[in-house]
Amino acid sequence: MSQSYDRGLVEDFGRWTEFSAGMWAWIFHKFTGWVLVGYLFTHIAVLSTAMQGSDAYNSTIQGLEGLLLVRFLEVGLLAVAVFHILNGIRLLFVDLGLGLESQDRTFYASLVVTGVIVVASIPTFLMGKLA
Amino acid sequence: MSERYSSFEPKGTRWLLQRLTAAFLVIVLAFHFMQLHFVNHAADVTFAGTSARMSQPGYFAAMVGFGLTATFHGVNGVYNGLVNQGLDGTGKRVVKYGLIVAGLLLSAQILRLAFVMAGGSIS
Amino acid sequence: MHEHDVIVVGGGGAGLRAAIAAHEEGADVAIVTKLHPVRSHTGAAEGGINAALRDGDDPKDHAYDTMKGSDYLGDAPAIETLCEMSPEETIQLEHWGMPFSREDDGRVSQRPFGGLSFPRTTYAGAETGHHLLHTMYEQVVKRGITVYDEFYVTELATTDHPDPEERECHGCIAYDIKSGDLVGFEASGGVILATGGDGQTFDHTTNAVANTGDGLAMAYRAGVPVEDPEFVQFHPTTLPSTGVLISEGVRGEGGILYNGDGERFMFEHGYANNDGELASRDVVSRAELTEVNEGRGIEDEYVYLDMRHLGEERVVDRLENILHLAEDFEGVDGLDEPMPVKPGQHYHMGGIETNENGHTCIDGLYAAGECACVSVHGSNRLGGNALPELIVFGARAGYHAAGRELGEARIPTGPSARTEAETGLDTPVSPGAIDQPDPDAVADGGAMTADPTATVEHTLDGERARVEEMMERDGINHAEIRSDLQDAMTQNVNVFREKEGIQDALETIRDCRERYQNVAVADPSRTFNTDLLHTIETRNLIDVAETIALGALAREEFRGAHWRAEHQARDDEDWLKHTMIAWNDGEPDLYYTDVLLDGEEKTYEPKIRSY
Amino acid sequence: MSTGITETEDDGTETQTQAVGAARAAGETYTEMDSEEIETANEEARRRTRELVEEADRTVKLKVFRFDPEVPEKEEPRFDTFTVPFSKGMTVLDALMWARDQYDSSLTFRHSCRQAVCGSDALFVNGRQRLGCKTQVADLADSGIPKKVRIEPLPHAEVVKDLVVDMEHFYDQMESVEPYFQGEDTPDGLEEQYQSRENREKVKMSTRCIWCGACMSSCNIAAGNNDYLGPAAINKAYRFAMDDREGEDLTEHRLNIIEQEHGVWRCQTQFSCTEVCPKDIPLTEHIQELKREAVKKNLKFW
Ligand SMILES: Cc1cc2nc3c(=O)[nH]c(=O)nc-3n(C[C@H](O)[C@H](O)[C@H](O)COP(=O)(O)OP(=O)(O)OC[C@H]3O[C@@H](n4cnc5c(N)ncnc54)[C@H](O)[C@@H]3O)c2cc1C
Ligand code: HEM
Ligand code: SF4
Ligand code: F3S
Ligand code: FES
Repeated sequence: MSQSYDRGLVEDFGRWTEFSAGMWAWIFHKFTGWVLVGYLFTHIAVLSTAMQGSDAYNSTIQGLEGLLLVRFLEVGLLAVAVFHILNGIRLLFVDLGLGLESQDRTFYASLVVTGVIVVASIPTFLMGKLA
Repeated sequence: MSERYSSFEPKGTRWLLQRLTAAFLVIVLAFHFMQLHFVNHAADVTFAGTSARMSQPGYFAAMVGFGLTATFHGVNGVYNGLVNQGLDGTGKRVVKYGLIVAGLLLSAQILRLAFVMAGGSIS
Repeated sequence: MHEHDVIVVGGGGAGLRAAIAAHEEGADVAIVTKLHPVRSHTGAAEGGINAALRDGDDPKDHAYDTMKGSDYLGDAPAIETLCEMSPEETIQLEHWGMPFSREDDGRVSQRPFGGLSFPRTTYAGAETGHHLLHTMYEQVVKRGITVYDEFYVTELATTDHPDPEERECHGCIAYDIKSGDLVGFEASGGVILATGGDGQTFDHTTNAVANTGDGLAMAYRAGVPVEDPEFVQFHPTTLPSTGVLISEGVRGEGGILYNGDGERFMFEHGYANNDGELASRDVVSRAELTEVNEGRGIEDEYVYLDMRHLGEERVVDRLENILHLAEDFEGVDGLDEPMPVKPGQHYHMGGIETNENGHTCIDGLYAAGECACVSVHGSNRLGGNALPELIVFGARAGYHAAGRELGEARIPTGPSARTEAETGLDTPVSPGAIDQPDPDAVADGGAMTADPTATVEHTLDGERARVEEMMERDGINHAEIRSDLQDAMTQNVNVFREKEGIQDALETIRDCRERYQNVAVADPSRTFNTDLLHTIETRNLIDVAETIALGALAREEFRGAHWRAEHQARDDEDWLKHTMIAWNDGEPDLYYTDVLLDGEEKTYEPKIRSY
Repeated sequence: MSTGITETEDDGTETQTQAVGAARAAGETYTEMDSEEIETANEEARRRTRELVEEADRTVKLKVFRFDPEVPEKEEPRFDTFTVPFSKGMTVLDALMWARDQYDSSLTFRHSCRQAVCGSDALFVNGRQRLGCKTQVADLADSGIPKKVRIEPLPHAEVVKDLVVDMEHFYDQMESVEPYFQGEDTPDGLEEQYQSRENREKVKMSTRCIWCGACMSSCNIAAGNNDYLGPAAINKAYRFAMDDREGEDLTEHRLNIIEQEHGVWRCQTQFSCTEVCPKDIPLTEHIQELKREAVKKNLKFW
């Protein structure tokens, strides 16, 4: 509910420093979801160069992949996707009414597992020849 | 009360579909990542490779399904997210149709692209 | 000005039931309450509702138990009405969906309770009151009954005939807490007071902060006598810092009371050599206080209730709730350390004199619930008998105010029921008002006219002036007066009562009254001014405390909850009678009326009360 | 009419206080304090407060949100700090009451039962929704006494004054789910409706709600979307939907209510409601169960 005056420190969404696990999970899931849709649109746009012929496709992909920045962004994408998947699975369980008591622990687990997978994947993602 | 029954779409359907698509996406997205980053390195992707894969009916179906499901899941997710934040009235209607249009365009593009990738031609 | 057929003041168990009843009868009814209904203190009741529901039980047995429990100071017509109607009212709650605890066969459960000859206490977990309150509020929502919540009723609008029995009540004045406006409420059918208890007259109570006896004080000043005010029930095990009740269940399971020297004083100091901790409430309360007064208490304040020896398993299984209460409200882990407890005010048996239809001697003015005294509890209330009182007499008051024929009442009301005057009461100071009664209004807050609307408007003007004055002037804060009053009552008019102590209390009360003449409200705001509300409440507390002290001073015997150092026995010869105090336009008048021991079925012969 | 109450005078004779006010009977008239006396009395009260604080072994500092739209000095929201003597067992509500009675009688908050049943005093204490009366001051620190206790009104609600928020919206949501038993075939007279122990157990937790509004205040979705029914109202609907004493048609009707646009589907399983609920009601679990019930019901239609 919006305030008719400034309520000082108590903002509309409370204080982020005081968020609990479930709220963070919600924020992160939202954020990662939006990044993923955004990526889906750009991804299809990039791939659509295929319609101009195989050369255009090859050069675009390889041009992009040749950039270190893109490689790092891909790692980011992986992180985002992995978290969204893991937390998504967590949410599916919650929807089935399973493991509600450990909802905070499963959230932390999602974070940790995401971290591990991302770190383990970095070499693979950054490997390959750069232009 | 009657307005509750006037809709063909019970309110829970989209919620349910969001979960079902999510469950499907877990599988195909993981598969997709494995394919294009671990099995085949992203930097090595070429049109030839892509179209070789896309020519296999199973892979083709999986990828098209992946694309369309992701589109629904993503677009519906965005819409839900906004409604949850209290988006209402005109804004809500604009966003709804905007998202439907965007989703349909993206779906069409995915289908066309998949067709091209599988070696077809569209002109 | 708001107009309704029936105005119910208070949204606790009694008020809600009255409103539903009046609504059933087709009246346009509104509830005016200072707290939102679900915040009422009925929600705190734990134990249950007594109702003779089962084969082998009979309302007559319930009536007998109640009369015996009252130490023969209850009125038979009231007690019989209560016990006969309690089953149907209780089942009515069940039909409204109240989540009672259940037996294996799906019927509502009942459990044994102190002083009952049959396990007839119907309950819903350890939160019976909460469920009763919420179930009834739900029915109020269902019926679309108007609720003015957070409206504080400051005074009744009654006409000013010199004889209270000729007065009429046409409504009341309420302060809209959120906006700060004073508004008039006019009721064509009647005003039902259901304002609950007055535990705040003591500094240590199981009652809510909002239980300030407003209704009792308002009715008293309007001319209705206060009946048996000296009978106040004290519970022996309440937490010292908050007054939260620790159920008798702990002692029932084997909990032990220790003093500061680690002695099991109930036995070692011979208070109850047979029953020990399980002796009746008043005996245990007095024992605890004696220990503290004789320097064997802890921090000069409390004793210990220990349940550690029962073992974690048993405690968690049967007394889990108690662990939470001790932890949340006292910061004590009951499995690790003994719990501090001391006696606390719990229930006021006395109250606004009414007949079995909830009607007072003033036409159009009703009372029900803890603020009223139909006299079902006499000198001592049995556990589980207050909730049925709320629903039975709440309903009756509601029906009657809305015009249903309930038959002639058998209990007489008003000063005309006087059978004996008190002449020799030895008070150190005069009780009653300090101001000369308003020449325009004989009854305090009353008006010179018989026209309903004008009566309400006149009262409204008076209240406006009173509030304005408190808001505008400079003065002292009420909080200290309130706390001095509470201290004096707890010191001298609680479990132990001695003539001199009570006289001291009366002096302090007088002093509080004089200081109150100078109170002012420091908060200048009209928005949600709780400073103003608490200040008005304090005045009501002074009036109520005074009636309690006067009654306690007058009654020279030991009956039920009333113990007098100088008079250690029940005295049916001289004291089988109700104490009545009438405000008498500012000069309290104390007199007595007969106790009605003749019931429909039988006459109750006073017997020795022993269990 | 005899007044019945007499009074002992110094000379020992008793006089009836017939038609005379008390002090007058004793031969003296009561006089009001003049402004100087009042000032002295008030100064005296302040001195006693200072003494109490100085004498205390331990004190705790309350930082309390203040706001009053009507009073110029309080129009701008601010925090006031009150130093309160600490005693074992002291709750946040006790501390607030002390501060009000000793320092500033205009300090405004709702409270009544002091035992977590009336639901009046849900507050935002050190960044979390809690009942003032159910929160031990000592529990706000890892050990000993907390350095500061910051007390604010519930977030996501209009502040009326100081710690008092407008509850109307919460009540509206609660009352919009038809929160009353509607069983149709209630038996007559003293006949009861039977209910199994299991079924009562099933609804037990949901019936414990005290309408404090803590859950609603903690939910980000409710904060962003005023139409959302909120956890407490959904829990109320659950209480009836799951009660076997209401027939199947009614259960379906109840599911229709909670699966409206801004019903259960809005819940994003943030769990904060469940975490703050002072009555330990598993709100998220109840909401999730209703979502599944609603889906099941809709599948049946196809
Ligand atoms: C801890 C505890 C446990 C108990 N356990 C049991 C038990 O197990 N069994 C049993 O039978 N009894 C029990 N009792 C006693 C019983 O609960 C009470 O006597 C009863 O609930 C009182 O109900 P009521 O409706 O009269 O008043 P309340 O429920 O106190 O309601 C009073 C209403 O009046 C309103 N009000 C007050 N003043 C004003 C005003 N000036 N203007 C407007 N509105 C006003 C308030 O807002 C409130 O809504 C217990 C009591 C306590 C304290
Ligand atoms: C791979 C497995 C995936 C799983 C298990 C998954 C799971 C979920 C779930 C359960 C939700 C619903 C959250 C809720 O409503 O409470 C959700 C929301 C969402 N998902 Fe996914 N998802 C996956 C992949 C994707 C992909 C590929 C995209 C991108 C197109 C995406 C975009 C979104 C978006 C935008 C939201 C809405 C976020 C919001 O609430 O604002 N998801 N996801
Ligand atoms: S569900 Fe819990 S937090 Fe919400 S209002 Fe009820 S008691 Fe308070
Ligand atoms: S916090 Fe809100 S999002 Fe759902 S789980 Fe509770 S209602
Ligand atoms: S004062 Fe009643 S819940 Fe805290």
